[in-house]
Amino acid sequence: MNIFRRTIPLIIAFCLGIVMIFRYYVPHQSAEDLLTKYGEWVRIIGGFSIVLGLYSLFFTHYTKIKRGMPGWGYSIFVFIGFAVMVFLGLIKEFETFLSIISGKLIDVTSPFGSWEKSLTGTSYDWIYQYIFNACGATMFSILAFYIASAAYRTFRIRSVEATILLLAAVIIMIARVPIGGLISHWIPDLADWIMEVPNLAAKRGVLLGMCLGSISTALRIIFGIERGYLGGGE
Amino acid sequence: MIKFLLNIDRRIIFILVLLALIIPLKSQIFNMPVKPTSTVEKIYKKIESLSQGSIFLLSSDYDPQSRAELYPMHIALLRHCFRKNIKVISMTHWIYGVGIAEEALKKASAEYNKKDGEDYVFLGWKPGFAMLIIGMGQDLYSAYPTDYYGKNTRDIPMLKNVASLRDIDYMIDLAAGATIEPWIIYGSDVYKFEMGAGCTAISAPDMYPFMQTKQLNGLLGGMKGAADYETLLEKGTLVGENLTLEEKTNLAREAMRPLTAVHLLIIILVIMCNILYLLTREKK
Amino acid sequence: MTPEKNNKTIDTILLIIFVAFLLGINIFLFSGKYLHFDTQGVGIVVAAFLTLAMYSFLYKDNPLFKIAEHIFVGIGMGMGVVLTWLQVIKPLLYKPLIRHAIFDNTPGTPDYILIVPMILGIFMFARLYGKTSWLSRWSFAFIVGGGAGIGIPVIINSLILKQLEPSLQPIFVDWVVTWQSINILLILVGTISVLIYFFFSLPHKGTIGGISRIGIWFLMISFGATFGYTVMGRMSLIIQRIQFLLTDWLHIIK
Amino acid sequence: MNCHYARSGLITLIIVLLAFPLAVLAQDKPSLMPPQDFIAFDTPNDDGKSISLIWKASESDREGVYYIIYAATSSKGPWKEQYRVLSTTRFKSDAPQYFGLSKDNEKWHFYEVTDINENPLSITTPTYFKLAVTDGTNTIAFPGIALSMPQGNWFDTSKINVLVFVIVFSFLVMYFISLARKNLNLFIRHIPGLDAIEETIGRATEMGRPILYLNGLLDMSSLSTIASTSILGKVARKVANYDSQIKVPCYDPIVMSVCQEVVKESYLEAGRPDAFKEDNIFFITNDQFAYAAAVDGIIVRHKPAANLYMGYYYAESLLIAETGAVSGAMQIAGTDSITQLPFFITTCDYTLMGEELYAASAYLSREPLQLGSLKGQDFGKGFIILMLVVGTIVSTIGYPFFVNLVRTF
Repeated sequence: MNIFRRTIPLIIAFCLGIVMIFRYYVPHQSAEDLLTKYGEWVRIIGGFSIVLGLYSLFFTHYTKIKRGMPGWGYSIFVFIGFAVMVFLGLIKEFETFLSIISGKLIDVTSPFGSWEKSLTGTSYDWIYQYIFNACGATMFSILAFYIASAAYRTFRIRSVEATILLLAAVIIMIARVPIGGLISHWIPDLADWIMEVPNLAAKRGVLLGMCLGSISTALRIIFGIERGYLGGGE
Repeated sequence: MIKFLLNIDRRIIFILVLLALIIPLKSQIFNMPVKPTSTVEKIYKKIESLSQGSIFLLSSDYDPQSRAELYPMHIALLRHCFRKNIKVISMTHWIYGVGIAEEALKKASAEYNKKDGEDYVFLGWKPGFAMLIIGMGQDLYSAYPTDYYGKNTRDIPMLKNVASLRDIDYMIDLAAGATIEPWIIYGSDVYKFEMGAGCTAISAPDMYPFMQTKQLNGLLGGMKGAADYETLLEKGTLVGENLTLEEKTNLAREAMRPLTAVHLLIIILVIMCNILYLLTREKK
Repeated sequence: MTPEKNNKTIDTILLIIFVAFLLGINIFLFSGKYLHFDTQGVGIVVAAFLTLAMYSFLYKDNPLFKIAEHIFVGIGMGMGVVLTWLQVIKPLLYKPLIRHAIFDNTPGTPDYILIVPMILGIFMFARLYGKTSWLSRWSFAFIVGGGAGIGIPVIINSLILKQLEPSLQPIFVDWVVTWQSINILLILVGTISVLIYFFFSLPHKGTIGGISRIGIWFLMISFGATFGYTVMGRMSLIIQRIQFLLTDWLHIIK
Repeated sequence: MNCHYARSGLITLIIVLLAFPLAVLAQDKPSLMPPQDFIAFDTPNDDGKSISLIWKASESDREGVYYIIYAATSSKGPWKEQYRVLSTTRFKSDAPQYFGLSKDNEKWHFYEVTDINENPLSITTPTYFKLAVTDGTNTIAFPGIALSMPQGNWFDTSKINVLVFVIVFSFLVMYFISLARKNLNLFIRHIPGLDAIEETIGRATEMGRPILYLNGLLDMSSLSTIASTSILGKVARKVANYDSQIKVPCYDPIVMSVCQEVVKESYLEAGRPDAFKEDNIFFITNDQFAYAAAVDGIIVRHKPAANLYMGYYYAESLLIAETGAVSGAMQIAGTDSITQLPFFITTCDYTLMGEELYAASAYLSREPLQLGSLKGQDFGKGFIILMLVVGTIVSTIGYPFFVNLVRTF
């Protein structure tokens, strides 16, 4: 049984890894096709996995409701939101489902099914615009408050490092609004210099180190040294 | 007291931020002239140099969540083109961007009495990203057989001489995500048209290398980029030309007032908390 | 009453006032014809409610936020399912393969090779039964192994080499020192010192300690700059939300 | 009508006659020379969609002089003009990905043909080409026909530097891993954030509150997620030993199921399989801000004693970390998302930056194999530093050797 549980997955990872490395050097069309196909397959597998997510989410909230745990009432909203979205999103897809039941093929040719070229005016779009985007954009914009309070709490001249961080942030902040340029043209110039010289250097350093780290992790995966992703030894 | 101020309830800061945003939005406080940056000027000059009837492609690849940062420059660019009688092709790679792209085009074209099909075309959305760009580079009519409203692209008067991306005079990608790079790699590098870009403030620094290599001729970064462009547009108006009310509403420059206020607020808060911090340290 | 209980009472009162205020304003907006009773008008009201409910979290966790949060999670999940069907399963699996199995008159020939990813996908379900959960490892290995292989040359090409190329600029041309020379030198020093900070097999003492300290300074400048740079982007987002509330909803600002 | 033509023809003639002596007088330009060495061949290093045409640059190349390329699908024609190439453009040196960086390339014109008569090139029958040069008045043709057929190539020589890097680096890592097998005492410097994990877990146990662990927003094939799950394994084992609780809200279903496996395994290794609760590792949603909202809710309601954020994050980083910081939890972050690092640095007690995240699992496990690969990475960094220093010096002296070495196409 060990063969199926451990050896085969490691062989799959090894073979695919090696093939994918060497594929990169082949300009032939078939190499390009291989990559596209692989990408599609991964998306298909990922598509199935959403069922796992659904199961987990529903299980969590179903248990909450069933056991009457504190705040169970809110869990109902998860189900409502989900049901409404799926119903409206797939409303026209029911043609497809109907066709399966009736045994007759109805061809919906566009790549997005009934979506054709736009969502404008559909009920799906209404939900997207007024519910989903309202929540998302608001959550996103809460960052504005947080960035201010984080600055107030943490920008303190505790050490040399903290002072440097603070100064850089203040200079860039003042240079990014018209007042910076009005005080002196040096301020926007200095800000540009910070972005283009020390900032670039630091990012480059982090990036180079990180690349080596990720390559070595990838190599460990291909050669079966890193097995954490399979879920431990056994 | 100092202790209290140092560990101030953050909700007070939230209120201050909110006030710093709303007060300048309602009044004219912090109304300051905007000094355009050179990267923005390059785009402005490029469009200024285009002759009447040139073809300009605008790919607006952002969704409502990034509307705040990209919509103002979207409008400013369209106004500039229509003012110069440049023909605009508008499209998007993002399905959630269709609504905004259409809205912007309708708004700007109405201001200048431009006609669909003659002065501008809205191609709408299609899937494919890089593949779509390559397709448009080979044959625009087969990549987009119809425009957004279902008209046959071959029959649209404005597209008569636009068979592929090679016939584009200038192109700008307004991106909230990673669409600028594919446009460079699969579009402008291959089909040899000049290209500029507009992006959110946070991704602007990542675009500087492309300007070094001249793959982008200029860049509009976030709200400041749009405000710069609006300033240039206003300066560029001919003497005696009257701006309409719509043209005077400059979305990004309106936003510069609250932005200035809130930046100053944060800087003042940081300075204040550091003075307090030093005071507590001295006591110890 | 204990202070905690007192707080709770205050919160409840606040919540009731807030909800009543919302109701009142919306009734006023609809009756005053500021908003029309159509999809757009109702949409704006719903969006305004959710926006304020989300913002109420800034004050404190509360029932309104909890409702908005749970709806948001449900809708987000629903969108995930819809998109998975429309963008993945339908075009990549249903149309080229499954449809052929169901109908006789499907045009084209079925793409049988797709059975492989389908089986690997079904193996994921094995996770749900303890005994067979090892089957899902095959799928993990397929995804992770391939990903690792794709990554290696791409990282070397587009990150390492692409970053090295502009780093190898001549410091000065014809022995003329300019601003540019100083900048190039600074970038070089910065990059190297940051790289040295990340050395794991050397203790941060002596020279190495000194250089890595410089590396940290460079990092701090970069972090500070990114922080400052991001402020404007985030503030723009909130201006948009405020404009939505004040213009689209309340019609206070034109 | 006829009269009109005749008149305009006459005017043209007069102009030409008048201009002729001037043209003779201005004889500093060399007269038009016939094209030389016109060759067609399959474009190297490509996917088999194009044919390359090359011919020698001549002294008469200047503004106003064009090369005309004709093509046909058979050697007998019909010939049709396809492209006009300005004689001062299109050189072999424009395409170093095909021809390398030799100086000689500047002396050859090069044109890459991908279609004729707006159809893609045939890959089964050859395509025929003719070349002519014109200055507007005279046209001289190349005496001969070139033909070729496009072919997909199996090795891209322009990417050889990438291959060398892959091989050198793989060798370094594998070598140090094998060395590590023999020598078990490899030094590794302190990573303060990781030293704090143990303390954090102890504190959580004392307070009787859970530990929150996030994996970031990428899927299982990303390296930061892999690093994160393997750190989770080590953390979960300590949590099991301390008899504390760990909560893992997930963004991706596959990551969730891997995490369940990993944590279960760790509890088993710690001898506490009974204490493992699968419900604690759960899926929220795969939408960025819905996830952030839900995690914020968890932080506020469950008040975890410690929050560990390992993996790749986007804008939600500050939304989560700031809520965590205000809730009073001890926070340790680790991310390879450079743009989000500043927000973790300011809101967390410890932050693992970039590579430190990948090193964390080796650091925590102290497994020689993993430590060996860290050593390999360090040598890789040493190699890069050496290249930076030597390369800059060499290019300052005036040799672009190193720049060409790392050039990518």
